Amino acid sequence: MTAAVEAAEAPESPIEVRPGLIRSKVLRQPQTIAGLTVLALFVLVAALSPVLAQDPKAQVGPVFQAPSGGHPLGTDGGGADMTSLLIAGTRVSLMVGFAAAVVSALIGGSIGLASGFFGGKIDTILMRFTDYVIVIPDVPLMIVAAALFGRSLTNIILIIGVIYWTTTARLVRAQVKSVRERVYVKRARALGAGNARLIGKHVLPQVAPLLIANTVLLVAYAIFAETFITFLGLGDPSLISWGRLIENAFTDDALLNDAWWAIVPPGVCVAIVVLGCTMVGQSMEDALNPRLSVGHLSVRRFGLRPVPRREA
Amino acid sequence: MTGLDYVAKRVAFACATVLAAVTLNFVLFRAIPGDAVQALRCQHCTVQFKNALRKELGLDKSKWEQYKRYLVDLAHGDLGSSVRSQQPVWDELWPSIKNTMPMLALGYLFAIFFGTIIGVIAAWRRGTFVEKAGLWSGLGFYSMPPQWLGLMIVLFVAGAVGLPTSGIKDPTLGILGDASTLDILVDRIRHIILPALTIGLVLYGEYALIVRSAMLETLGEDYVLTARAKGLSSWATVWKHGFRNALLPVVTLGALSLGYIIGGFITVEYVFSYPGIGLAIVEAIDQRDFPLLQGAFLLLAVSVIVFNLLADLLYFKLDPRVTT
Amino acid sequence: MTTPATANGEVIVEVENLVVRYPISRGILGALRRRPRLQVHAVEGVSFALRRGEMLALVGESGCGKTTTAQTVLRLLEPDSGVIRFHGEDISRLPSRRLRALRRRMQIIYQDPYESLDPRFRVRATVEEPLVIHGLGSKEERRTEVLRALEQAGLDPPDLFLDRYPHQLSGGQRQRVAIAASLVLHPDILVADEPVSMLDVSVRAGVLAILSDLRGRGLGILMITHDLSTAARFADRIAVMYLGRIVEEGPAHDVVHNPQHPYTRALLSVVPKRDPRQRENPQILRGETPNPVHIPRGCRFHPRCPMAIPACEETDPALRRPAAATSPEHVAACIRV
Amino acid sequence: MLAVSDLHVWFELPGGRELHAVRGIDFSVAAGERFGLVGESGCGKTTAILALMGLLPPNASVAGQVLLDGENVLARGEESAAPHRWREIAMVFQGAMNAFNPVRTIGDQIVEPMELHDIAEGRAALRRARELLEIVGIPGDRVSRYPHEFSGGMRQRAAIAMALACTPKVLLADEPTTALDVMVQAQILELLTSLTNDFGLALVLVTHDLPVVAQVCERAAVMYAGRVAELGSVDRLFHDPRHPYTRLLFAATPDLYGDEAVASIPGAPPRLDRALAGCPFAPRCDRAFSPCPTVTPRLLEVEPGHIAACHLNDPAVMAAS
Repeated sequence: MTAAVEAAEAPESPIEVRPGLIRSKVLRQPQTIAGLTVLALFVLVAALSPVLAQDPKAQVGPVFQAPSGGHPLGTDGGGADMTSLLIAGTRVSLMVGFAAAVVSALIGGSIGLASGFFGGKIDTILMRFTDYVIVIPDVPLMIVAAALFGRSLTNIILIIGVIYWTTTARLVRAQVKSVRERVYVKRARALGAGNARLIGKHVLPQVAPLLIANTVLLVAYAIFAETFITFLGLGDPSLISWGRLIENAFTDDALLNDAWWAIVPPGVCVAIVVLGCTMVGQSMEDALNPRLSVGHLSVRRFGLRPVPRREA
Repeated sequence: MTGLDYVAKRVAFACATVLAAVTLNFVLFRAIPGDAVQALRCQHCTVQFKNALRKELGLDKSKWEQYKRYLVDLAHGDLGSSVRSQQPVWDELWPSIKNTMPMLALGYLFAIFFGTIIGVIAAWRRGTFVEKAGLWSGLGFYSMPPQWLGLMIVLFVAGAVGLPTSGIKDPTLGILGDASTLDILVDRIRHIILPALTIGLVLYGEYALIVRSAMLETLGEDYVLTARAKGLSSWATVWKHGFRNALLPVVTLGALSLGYIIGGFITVEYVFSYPGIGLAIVEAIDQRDFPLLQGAFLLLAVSVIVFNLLADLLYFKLDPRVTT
Repeated sequence: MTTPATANGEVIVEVENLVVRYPISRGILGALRRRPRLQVHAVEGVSFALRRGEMLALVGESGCGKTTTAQTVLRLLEPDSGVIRFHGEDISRLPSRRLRALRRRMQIIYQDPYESLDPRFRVRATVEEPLVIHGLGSKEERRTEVLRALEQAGLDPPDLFLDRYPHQLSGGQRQRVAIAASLVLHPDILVADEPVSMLDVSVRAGVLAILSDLRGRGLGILMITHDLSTAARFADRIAVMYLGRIVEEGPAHDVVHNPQHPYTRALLSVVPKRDPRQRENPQILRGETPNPVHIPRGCRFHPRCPMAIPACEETDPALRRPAAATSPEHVAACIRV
Repeated sequence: MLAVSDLHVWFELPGGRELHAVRGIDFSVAAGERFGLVGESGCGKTTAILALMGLLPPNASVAGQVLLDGENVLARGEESAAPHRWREIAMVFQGAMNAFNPVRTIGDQIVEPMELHDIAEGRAALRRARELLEIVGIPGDRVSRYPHEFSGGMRQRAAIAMALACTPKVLLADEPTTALDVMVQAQILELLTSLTNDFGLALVLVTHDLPVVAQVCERAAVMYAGRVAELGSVDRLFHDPRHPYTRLLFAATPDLYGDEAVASIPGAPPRLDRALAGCPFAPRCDRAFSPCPTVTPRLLEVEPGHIAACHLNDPAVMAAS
């Protein structure tokens, strides 16, 4: 997928990041604010989880007890408190999400930067490699890798991170290529500025917002991937994550017990966090995309007014 | 460069990728500590049996020899044998493939149909309630883990609509007398609907979002303004000048998201105990039957590569500008 | 507009027989079928000299090679052959690490003032950057230099602009900042690539006047433009390019009022004049400039030339002084004049 | 043929602000006439002609009259403007590069309005598309080519052919030659001129380029800050400008053979998102005097067919100060 991908991702009018852009265009959007609030809330819960939750593995009541005053979300197939399990799961799921996203962003960002900035042979080799990785189906590869290489948290983070960087690399490369061709970069280069200065002073600041937006989207993908891997019984057996809770509910036959309280909440948590990430990441990308600000077709029409009186 | 050049390039790339996938597959499964036989979960197997199995599978030879043998076997359409059942992998997988295909196709059709319609309408009716509804429904389904959505459907939908939630065939069918072909067909479809719906909904979310943003970008192009100036109605403009152009990124991104979709259907088949490739993979993981897993993964990888090639060629057909 | 005496200025840059070509990809199938490799003949044997205190305009339509020529002179592109002398030294083969010192003395301003400044840099940082890159001066000295350059570029008072961002400036002001950033290093030559074509008409003259004034400070200015009126009003000499060659060159006044080459004549005749009473019959050439991949043999202009004779298909004319020229420096590449 | 009177356009901006882009302009164009609308970027010229087509975005509102053959096409906004589009009033857009849909053939896009407005269909429409291409100087067999196979000049010609598809009475051309080389520009201008002569088309040429208008048009309006500063025959505008802006704009434009100094106009146009007091050009004007910053000048007819909005032409104001 080269020509087609490139055509789809190359912005016709380049993104230009200037001071105040993030504040005026991104942070003004209600979508971004809502997404950020949701994420902040979950991060807070994750940080405070040792304080907020009781021992999530302790059996505190009968198996699949319906929600009650003592256990507002009931108990799971092991008789553990669902609320505590969810809170503990928040920590692990977010950790996997953020850590894997950072790994991906680092790999993808470096490859995209090197490829776009140096161009020529380096670009050809790196992008050829990226194209190979892109067409290999990522989630099955993760599942296979997790099945083969074991089930520790670190392994899972690395597996997700090492496989999910391709879109980042392509995105960063496209933006770097367009920035590299801008006149101020050409001029600095013509003046004899070194690569470190060109990248650090001119290129990276133009790429950073896009990279951040992309990383936020990667968090969502990684949390998702974790639920897949764990659902197939390939998660770290000693840890509790949202994916693990869905798996437990399924294997413990919560369905047969009609224990909706054991199944619904972990999925809702995943969905909310993924939604939050998507809202933040997407609205950032949209705000940076100048092509979305124009629309030549609308259901609304322009208005009519009476002619104002001539100013005397 | 001519159009033919483009096709040649894409086909060459697809072939190279298949080889890369084959190699990756080989390397991945040889990189594990121990080997496939050791990993097999089998309590009754003796050491002698395992050694014999090793010899049979060629695991006693050097890695390079193994790789060559692997390539030669593949060239003959031989994906190896399952360590558990001793049956050729292809024979093990073929029935699953036949089960997966119609289910996936149904889900895909559902997603493409509704995703495209809702995406187009959401972009066209920018700023209205319709857009918000389309956007949020898309975002919602897009954010749900497929296996969880499957569980939700089992829990809240299946009972209400009276559709089976597990397997592919009613075990009682044909017991109380011969079932007609129609009965079998209806039974099959009843089993397919819910897993297909799950996949369809997840994909619907993705497609609706992609189509919407591609349409939004297209509607900002100058030729859309020209079309309106020419007197085209709003609907004609969307259809004649927006849709086909917006399809371009959809084709690409749709093919790119295949990997994710495959991840989704593996878990969904597991939830519905639907005997397709996904379930075969889950069982292979469970039994540590690596040759089977290897074969299934290769099969998925090659089909994704083929779909990407098709997407590339479709893109070429849709966009006259593509020549490189 | 006073034209400084140019004939006796010291030559800063001298270009001889410059050739620049780009290869075109022939694709997998083309390579398999052993199709010949094709090239874009962007610049095909260009020679000119630029003197201190003079503005030379390279004029021509898009694709004629004027921008490639200028960028190659600055060694931003690699010449395929030819000699570029800077103060008498051949720099056409100079290794890139020795170019660095040279680059200080040759500066370029680009067409698009909206793209030529880093949107995240304040004016001060943009203008100071060349000094920082070359490690010149203390902080205090750099500040003085920046203020001086801004003032030279007509941003008055300079303090007012120091802390502004590009998006807070008008197009004309941005272009002036770009000029200031090229002046801080005290260059010998300045290449101006369509410096005003993106600006509003009412501010163009101001920017051009700044460039014009810089000649008085001893700079040699190479202006690339498609606008003959601008060249006529501001440049000392004009060189008209067609398909990678200079077809006519001479003092601006002579080229405009006494054009010799049929291409120059046609070009001049189609330039719209301000006065509606001067609606002369434009001599419109049919078709478009041929593709620089397949250059016509003989005189490259003959397929479109209204004066072409059979001999034009055979001879590739060299620049020489036409009989009707009044200035010894006025040359044209046409066998019919 | 086309008469615009007291046309206003406002845009709603985010944050509740409002931009009054076109502030009451009047002009009329007769059949076969070439009329120029000149001004610098942001003066409202493009907005004004988009309003004539009823093609403004939804955050715009308009006031005033646009009479096309005596019928007010803006009476009911876009609804009443839409039926006239391309049948009676067609447009050539700025940057023809993007005026064509890249994935459909040129011919297809020229045929489209014909079929839509029942001018011709099927084969007949395609034949007509060929003829139109020939008229604008493109070999007819290129109908089945895609836009990216055309050069910039050819695309602009094809855009003109497309505009002629339904034999409109009025052709609006927005900066039709801005991105083109001089020789191609001359070809296009020649084509536009011959179209008005041969078909009696009324042409409105919108451009920032005074010499182009001087060479092509018979009459022109010079716009500044959303208003008409001066309107008259191009000959009078050049030889006897009655608004300082017109005079200074000519003086800022270099001419091939002119030998007077070329000088830019100091300052910048006013922002249009606020009310303007007095003459909008006063801060940049070299002849401004006491009433200019506060009193809005009237549009006065200084001689038949020549009007200007400057206090210098107003005997009442001159007498008072």
